[in-house]
Amino acid sequence: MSEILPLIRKEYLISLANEGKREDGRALDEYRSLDIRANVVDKAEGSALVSLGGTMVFAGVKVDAGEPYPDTPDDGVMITGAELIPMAAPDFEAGPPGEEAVEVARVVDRGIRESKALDTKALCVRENELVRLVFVDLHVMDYDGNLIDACGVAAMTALATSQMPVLDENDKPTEEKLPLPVRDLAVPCTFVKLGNSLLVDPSLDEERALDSRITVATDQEHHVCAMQKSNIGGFSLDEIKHAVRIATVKGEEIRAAIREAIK
Amino acid sequence: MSEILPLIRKEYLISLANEGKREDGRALDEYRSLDIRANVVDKAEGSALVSLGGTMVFAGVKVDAGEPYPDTPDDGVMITGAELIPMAAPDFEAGPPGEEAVEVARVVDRGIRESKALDTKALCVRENELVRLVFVDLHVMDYDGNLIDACGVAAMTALATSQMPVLDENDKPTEEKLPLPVRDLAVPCTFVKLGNSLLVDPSLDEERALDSRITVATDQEHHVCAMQKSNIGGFSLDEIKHAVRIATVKGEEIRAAIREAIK
Amino acid sequence: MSEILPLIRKEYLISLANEGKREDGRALDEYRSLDIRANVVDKAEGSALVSLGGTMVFAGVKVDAGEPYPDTPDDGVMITGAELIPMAAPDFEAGPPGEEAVEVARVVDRGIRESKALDTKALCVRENELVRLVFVDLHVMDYDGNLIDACGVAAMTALATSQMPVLDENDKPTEEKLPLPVRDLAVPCTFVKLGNSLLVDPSLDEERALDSRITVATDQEHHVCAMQKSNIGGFSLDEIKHAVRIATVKGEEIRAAIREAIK
Amino acid sequence: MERVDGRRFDELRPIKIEAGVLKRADGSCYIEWGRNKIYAAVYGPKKVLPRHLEKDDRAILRCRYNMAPFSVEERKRPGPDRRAVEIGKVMQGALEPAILVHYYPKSMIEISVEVVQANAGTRCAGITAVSVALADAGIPMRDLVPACAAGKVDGQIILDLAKEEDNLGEADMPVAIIPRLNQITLLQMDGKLAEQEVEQAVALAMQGCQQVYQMQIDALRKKYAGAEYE
Amino acid sequence: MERVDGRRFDELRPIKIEAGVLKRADGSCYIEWGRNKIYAAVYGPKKVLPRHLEKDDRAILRCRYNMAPFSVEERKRPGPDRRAVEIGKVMQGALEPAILVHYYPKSMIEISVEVVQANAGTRCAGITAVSVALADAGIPMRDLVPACAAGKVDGQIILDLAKEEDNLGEADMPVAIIPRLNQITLLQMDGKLAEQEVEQAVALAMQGCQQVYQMQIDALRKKYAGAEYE
Amino acid sequence: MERVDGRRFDELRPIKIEAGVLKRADGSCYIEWGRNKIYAAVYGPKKVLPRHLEKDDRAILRCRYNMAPFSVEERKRPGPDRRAVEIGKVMQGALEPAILVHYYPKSMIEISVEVVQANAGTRCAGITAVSVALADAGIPMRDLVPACAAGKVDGQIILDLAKEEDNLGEADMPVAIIPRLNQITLLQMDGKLAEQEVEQAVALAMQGCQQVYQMQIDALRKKYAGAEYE
Repeated sequence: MSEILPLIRKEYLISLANEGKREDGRALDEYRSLDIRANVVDKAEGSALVSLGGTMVFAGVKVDAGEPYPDTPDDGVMITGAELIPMAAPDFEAGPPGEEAVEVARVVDRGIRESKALDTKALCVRENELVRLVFVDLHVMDYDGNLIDACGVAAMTALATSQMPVLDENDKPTEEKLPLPVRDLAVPCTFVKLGNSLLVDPSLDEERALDSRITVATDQEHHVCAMQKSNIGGFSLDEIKHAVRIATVKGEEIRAAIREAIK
Repeated sequence: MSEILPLIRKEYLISLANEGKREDGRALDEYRSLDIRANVVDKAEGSALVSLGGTMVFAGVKVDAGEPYPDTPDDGVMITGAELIPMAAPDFEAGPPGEEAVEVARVVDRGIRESKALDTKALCVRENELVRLVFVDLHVMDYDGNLIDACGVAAMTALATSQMPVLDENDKPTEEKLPLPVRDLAVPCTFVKLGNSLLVDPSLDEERALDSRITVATDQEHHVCAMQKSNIGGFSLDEIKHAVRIATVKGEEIRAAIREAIK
Repeated sequence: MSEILPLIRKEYLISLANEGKREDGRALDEYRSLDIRANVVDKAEGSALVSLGGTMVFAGVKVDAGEPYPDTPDDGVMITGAELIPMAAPDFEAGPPGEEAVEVARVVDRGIRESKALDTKALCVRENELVRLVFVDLHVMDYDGNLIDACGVAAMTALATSQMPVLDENDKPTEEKLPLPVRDLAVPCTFVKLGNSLLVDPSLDEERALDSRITVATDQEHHVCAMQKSNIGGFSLDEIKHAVRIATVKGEEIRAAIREAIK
Repeated sequence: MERVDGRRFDELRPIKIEAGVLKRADGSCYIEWGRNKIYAAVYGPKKVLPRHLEKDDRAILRCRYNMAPFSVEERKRPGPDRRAVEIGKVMQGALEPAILVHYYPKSMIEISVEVVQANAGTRCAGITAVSVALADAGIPMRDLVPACAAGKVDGQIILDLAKEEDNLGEADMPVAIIPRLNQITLLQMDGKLAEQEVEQAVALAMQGCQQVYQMQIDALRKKYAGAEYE
Repeated sequence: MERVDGRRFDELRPIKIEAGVLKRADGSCYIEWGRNKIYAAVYGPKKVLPRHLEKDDRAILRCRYNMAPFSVEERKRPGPDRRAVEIGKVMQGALEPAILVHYYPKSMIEISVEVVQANAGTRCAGITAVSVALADAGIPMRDLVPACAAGKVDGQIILDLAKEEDNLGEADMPVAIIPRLNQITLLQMDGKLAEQEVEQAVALAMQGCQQVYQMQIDALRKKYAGAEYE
Repeated sequence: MERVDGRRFDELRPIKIEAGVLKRADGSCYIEWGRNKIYAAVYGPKKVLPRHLEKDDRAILRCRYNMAPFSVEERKRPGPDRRAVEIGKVMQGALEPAILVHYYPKSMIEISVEVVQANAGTRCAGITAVSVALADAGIPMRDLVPACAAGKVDGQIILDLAKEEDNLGEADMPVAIIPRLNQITLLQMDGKLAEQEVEQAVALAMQGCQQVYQMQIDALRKKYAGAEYE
């Protein structure tokens, strides 16, 4: 993400923001159009295709069975990965995930994990021996800013619509399916700071111009379940309070969109 | 394989080919001298050293036991790998196999696999649990053109002479040996197109000058069991028919040489 | 380790050495100050922090259980690794161990292994099935010359003070602890040749100026248990005899320091 | 012969091609071919990195074929495996003869195929889509490159094998052509075919390619309405 | 509320900071924070390798966070894992705003944190130590960057969670600040907090940072006795 | 003492050395040493890649030691493991002192050893073969570098341990020398030896090297018949 945006362009975006405006006409606390489609890949136990402005992400869920981690012997395991494939942007490179992709995957994972949206206890088959492994793979097809929110919505939607095969007495998957035990909808909400303003759902250009970034994930009880300040720059305590406030409101809007998509 | 061959040299080879000639005096459908020696490595279950002109390849077979693939629970597993080690050419680099090495291994593998030369059913010990794993490793020592054919002959010869240890009741290898269940001899035959001519068994220079390349693998019933068009350039339908025709004839000659070497 | 030391500096060190002197005032057969502290990391089964002049190394021992190697079915397994992390020197790079780190780990390992300082037979739980795995990890924090000796002392000290958890009937670790079966103290002693002199415990600058290097590991019965000539250059037979002689003496001094540190 | 999905022996699965579906890529294409769902993207011509791969007289091509972890029955580890590396290589061999690479010396054209749902025939669908994406990116070409497989099932040579046919069939042969030059630029085969069956299968696959070719043109016409492509 | 180690809700674990502990590094620091034992080193400003990462107008930072294999309960495979990669990234984001990177165009500052014993709060301890190591290296900064976590255990917002508290607690929130600018440059959180609890925890963590800040200054004073830092 | 294969204590296994066995390499050698089968190849002097490794005043050496997957009892994963990396390093240290590297500044000599059948003593056989390959490539040298191991089995110091002797023996010590300079350039040992046994073993190995040296010369004479080497 090292493309150079001339300083003059950054200053333009900041001056707009200081007037409460954005280049694409949105309000500072307004998301771009969000399109959520569930069950788009029939080989996956659950899937979603999310478009947020020009950003497009597939999420796919596969469920397997295996050993639990030694320190959580009766918990199922959720593993979240993100690939920023060369298709999605001219500066994304093939190869193992870089720190950008690792951060996206870990922040999305943390929001879902900490909200306990996925009931991992219900994914235990036999304590200490066998639990269900839930792989959430995020495949970013088009990168137009705000990956974390697009990926977070895609992952949550894919999980919420997943049907996992029931195991038989020999621990082999059967034809019978059960929904994954999803009991909450955790969603991230990301802001960038431009000058003195916080802008929700940054576009690609706003991301390039950013001074600093913060993500606040909330659950349906309006609890904050994950936060992540990213990139260079800092926030005052008041700015963080403001971000949490907006994230709680926006989270509800996004959850409504997910519920609409999966019903 | 990025060495630069001056255009003039390429044109010379093409003009020769158009007269039905080759630089080393061979006919267009004539192989270079082929030397096959079996059982050259006593640590391997089977082995071969093949020289085709200046190209020199070792193949070694090792047999182990392990789990079958889930979708073929009663089939033994053959795994073919090729290494283009720095010894073999000034532009071969150390490291994991590049796309050249991957293609060689996969085309050789496909010819043998699709001909069912190796009876994988006979390599099943207990369905779903334990099958024999057959590793075919191709170690290219000297690269002087037409790797696929040299590797294909080496792999087939090594398999056909392999003696695998019989397992005891605890699935441990014993001193007793049995031949691998090899019931066919599949061999690849490779052509390059220079101008309007197809040349069998290309030399290094002919490979460098090539417009396009095609490999046709045949079995002893003269069936085609694998084909691979490689590199840039194309073929007409007639050229493909011609290649298949010649491959059938040449395949028989090569099989005769293998039979001679392993008897 | 490719920093350039001007030729003139090398010549100065050689002229000093030819007079039996060293830049830091040491005798040719004199070690820098050696500080050994055992049990410095409470998460490890055994640990040591060794400072040798400005070189500083942590060794940590972790004990696990697993399958033995097929050719030594009743022997526990010791695995020694060294990391030359970017913290330790401006030219150490992140990533998998380079040939320098591999050599350090293997020479340290060899001294301990060949002296039979660790009684691997006593680490067998059930022949062919389960043995204890002993991981010795060397973490080089500051590199000021003579890594092998600093690492060798750190590894030996960490092993000698290790307490491994006893396994219960289900092969799970219990709270009960037993010392690792360590019955000897093998230590390496490293020399560089500068001009016609052998210098023990080379400093960073002496290493940079070296013509050749040799390590001699000895056990408490004054047997030589490992040797390694390293880098470019050679030795005469007489020089090797001299090195072995000195190493036997110095080994005893170092063992005394270890005994003092672990008592 | 009755095919599993009721098709005639020379009938393609339903194919939907859409050009220009991605924002960032210079050219892109989405294809649904039977139950395959595949995206293709093209970036370039652009600067060559690393520099030593640069060619003085032409653009170089880089072809990446990749499957999403969730695109197949068993979860696939992320990133191209050996099969994907080979497909990337033959894709390049299929496409490069159609591209006027000499127009762009010292540059690079980056091609990506991402399979999000796989169901037999992904390499043909991928090549077909890339070719449309190249046109969408404005890369000058001698022609589009349509691709289509033929194969042998139950003793019959048939067009465009579905997954179940491929699993049980006797042979599968993916083919790509440059229609204007009547050149075959992709040809692979695995299975067993008699000599004349090879000929028959290649010919049938070439017919399939011609049908695919029309769909490619239609997709580009639809995107660039009013503009004539042929 | 009684804490496991008897601390008050707003009390830090014992912290020991020592500047200039390594010979080769341009600046270094050793920190013991509770039972954490961590080294930080700084090299640079130095030439940028590979060159294409060079910036015309400023120094770039490289941040590595790594745990020794023996630093945790289960032996860790050597080298940074995904968690370590993420921590390296947020550490950079926490530190860079305090560094006058524009003083050193076309150069690179390499930062390492090596954890030899881990016991909750390693990233805060690491940032705190790096900041001292940067000062020890003479890198010009707007200010030191102290870091400290707050969290929620048994319904209470408390400062600087120990390992046992982190394992059982409801939330953990590491924070770093630039005291002179009153800016928060590290903020992460996992767990569950109500809106006003977030505010309360951030405020408490910032107070903790102020205490840590004094210890940083003391450590530098001790090393550079006679020289005034503030 | 009776040795497993009936040799005297100071007797080498049968050795066959053939120079110039590969077409592409600039110099090459095949060696059969007991049941070891090993190829050595030399490329260069050639341009240094990557460039930053280039030395202004001399050629650099790159040494690769590798075993074919089928060369040992248990199939080995392809590519050099840690043992192979170490052997590559000590091989370089053994050979470089004999090479007139200053004749070729800013260049690189690439050395490969490939073991296709292993049976104890591969590094000595490899160094011996490389040295002949270097001569075959026309690289100017101070001398050839012969190598040979000594060891201790059943309390006796003996020459050139076979696999069975190595497995059961008390010590193994590979040695390489530059005969004209009477310098030892490879010396490794593992096992247990008393001080005077070390001396005895080194001396015996050096005698073995002298025998190997004659065979190297003979192999080069045979290849370059008529030309005098010594």
